[in-house]
Formats: sequence, C-alpha cells, structure tokens
Amino acid sequence: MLTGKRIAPHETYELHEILMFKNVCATKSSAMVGFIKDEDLRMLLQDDLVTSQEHIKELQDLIQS
Amino acid sequence: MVQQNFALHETMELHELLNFKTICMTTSKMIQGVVFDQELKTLLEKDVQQSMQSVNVLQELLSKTQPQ
Amino acid sequence: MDYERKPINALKKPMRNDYLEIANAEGMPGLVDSTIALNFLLNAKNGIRNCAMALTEIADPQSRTEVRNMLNASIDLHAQITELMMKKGWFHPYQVNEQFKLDKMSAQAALQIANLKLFPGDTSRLGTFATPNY
Amino acid sequence: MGFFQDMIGMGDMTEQVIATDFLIASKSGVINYAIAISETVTPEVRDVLRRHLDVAIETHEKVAAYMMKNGSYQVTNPQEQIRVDMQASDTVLDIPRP
Repeated sequence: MLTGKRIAPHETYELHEILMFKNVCATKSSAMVGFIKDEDLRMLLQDDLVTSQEHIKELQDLIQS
Repeated sequence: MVQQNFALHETMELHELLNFKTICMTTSKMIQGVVFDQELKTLLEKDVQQSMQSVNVLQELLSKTQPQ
Repeated sequence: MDYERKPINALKKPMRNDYLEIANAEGMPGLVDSTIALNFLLNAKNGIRNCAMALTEIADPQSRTEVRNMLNASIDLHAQITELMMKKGWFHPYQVNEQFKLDKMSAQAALQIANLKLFPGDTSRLGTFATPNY
Repeated sequence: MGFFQDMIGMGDMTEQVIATDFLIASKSGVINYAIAISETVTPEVRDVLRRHLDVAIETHEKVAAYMMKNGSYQVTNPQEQIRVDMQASDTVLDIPRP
C-alpha cells in the first residue's frame, strides 16, 4: 500500500527544510572558522562542521529514498 | 535544598512547561471516560502516568527557584 | 508496515436535532475516538516543541536533564500515537488524498454536532454542589 | 570579502559575533529538529532525526557554556547582559554605511 516510497510526502518537506538550514550553517561555519583566534571556539566550530557534514549526508540519503 | 541562582526566564520556561503538562494530564484523564477504543485508552493512561511524573519533577525544580 | 485500512467513520446521514436518536449513533465510536486521538496527537506534538524550546533557554544542569527526559518521553508517545492512528485508519500520512477526504468528512460531522443544541437550558448546576458559592 | 575585513577591524568583537551567531544557529537547529520530529511518521526518519537532535542539543549546550565562560552571555545577571548587548549594538551602529 505504501507504493515503494519509504517516506511520507510531508516528511520530504521537513527534511528539505532541515537540509537547507544545515547547508547554510555548515557553509557559514566553514567561512568563519578562519577568522577565529580563540582555540576553544575554533574547536567547537570545526567539530560542528564535521558532524554537520555527516548529518547532511544522512539527510540526503533519507530524502532520496 | 541548595539555593540555586535561577535566571528569571528559566523559571518562566519551567512554569510554562508545568502549565502545559497539567492541562495535558487533565484532558488525558478526563477524556478516558469518553473513548471506545481500549488501545487508545491505554495510551492515554500512559500519558497520564508520564505527565504525573513530569509535573512532580517540575514542581520540585520550581520549588528550588523560589526567591526566599 | 502494511496498515489495514478500515472504512472511515463519518456520520451516515444528516443529524436531526435529536442527539438521543439511536440512528445518529451510527459511526459515532469511530468519530469520537479519531477526534480524541487527533487531539492527543496535537498535544504530543506541542509537547515535543515546548520541551525543545525550553531546553534552548535553560542552563541549569538538573533542569536540563529532566526536561530532556520529558522530551524523549514525548517523542516516544508521539510515535506510539501516530502508529495507533495509522493502524486504526484514522491517519493516512502516506496517502494525502485519503487524508484530505477524511479531514473533510470529520469536519462535516463536527459541524453537524456543533449545530446541535447539546446542552440546552441552564447549565449552572451549582445547587447540586456542597458549596453553591464556589 | 569586505564584510569580513570590517569585522576583523573590530578586534575582539569578531569572535563574539561569530560565537553569538553560532549560538543562535544551534538554538534554531534544536527547534527545527524538534518541529521536524513532531511531523514525522516514518520510524526510520524519526531515528535519524532523533540522533541529530541529541547532537544539536549537545552542541547548543557547549556553545552556551563557552559563551558563559567568556562572559558574553550572562544568564544570571541581566544588568551585565544588557551592558554587553549595548556595547555590541554601539559597535554595530558605528559601522560606516555603504
């Protein structure tokens, strides 16, 4: 009955929204990371960038399923 | 109990949650008398139990924030 | 994940202004239960959002843990409610057309009920309470 | 890159602006994920989003802790917070208009 698609139509919209948000955040972080002198803050941003990229990949997989 | 220096807006957030949980608990309890489906009733009762726990916890947290 | 699809429970004929009429009770259990389940679902949904919002504003570690537990419980509850509603055929997230049809029908039924004079006359039954002045 | 050059001219403010931006972003992240979860019906999607939400909450916690440590986010002292805010606002108002 679910006709091949694994996710509901409205879920696609939600995932799309989150994906856009994540993309912007990650792009911004990567642009800003070069201007930071404080070691702690830079670590925070870099860690977030790495996890964000993983998350974006997972969200992509979900949307395309 | 340890006197915590709670920020005002934290207290407000907790209050808001308390109100929400109280209302949810009350509606879930009352509406159980109306439903026909027993599975739905079980789920409603589960919500009541969870909400009771939450309300107790929130009350306890809020009692720490009283300014005296 | 193959959910059985029961016929939806709309009222079969226009209601007359007679809520005690047996004919009006047809389909009523499903209508009542699906309405309550929807209300319940909306509550759980708001619960998730409220908890998350509170979490972004709270710094105290103990409060954070408690609110986070609440958030997780709300998510579990939300999952169970959607599961139940899909199983009962009250909720069709995968077939949007089906969902719209159902929403329209329950709105119609609710309108008919709203039009009834359900509680006519004086509803202040304070005289029956031990403390008539509150 | 004129914008960033201007920001670098602000010295310490740059880091504060980046940190604040990061805090706001992480906050929106938590709320966005919560809203998405509240709209989710597929268990698989829910699992993924839930894991992401946990990470988002932890990130927000870390950024908030960092900012509180550095004094640019005074939760318990509204007067001090307003002073910091006003300082930041004055810097913004000093940015020359294009």
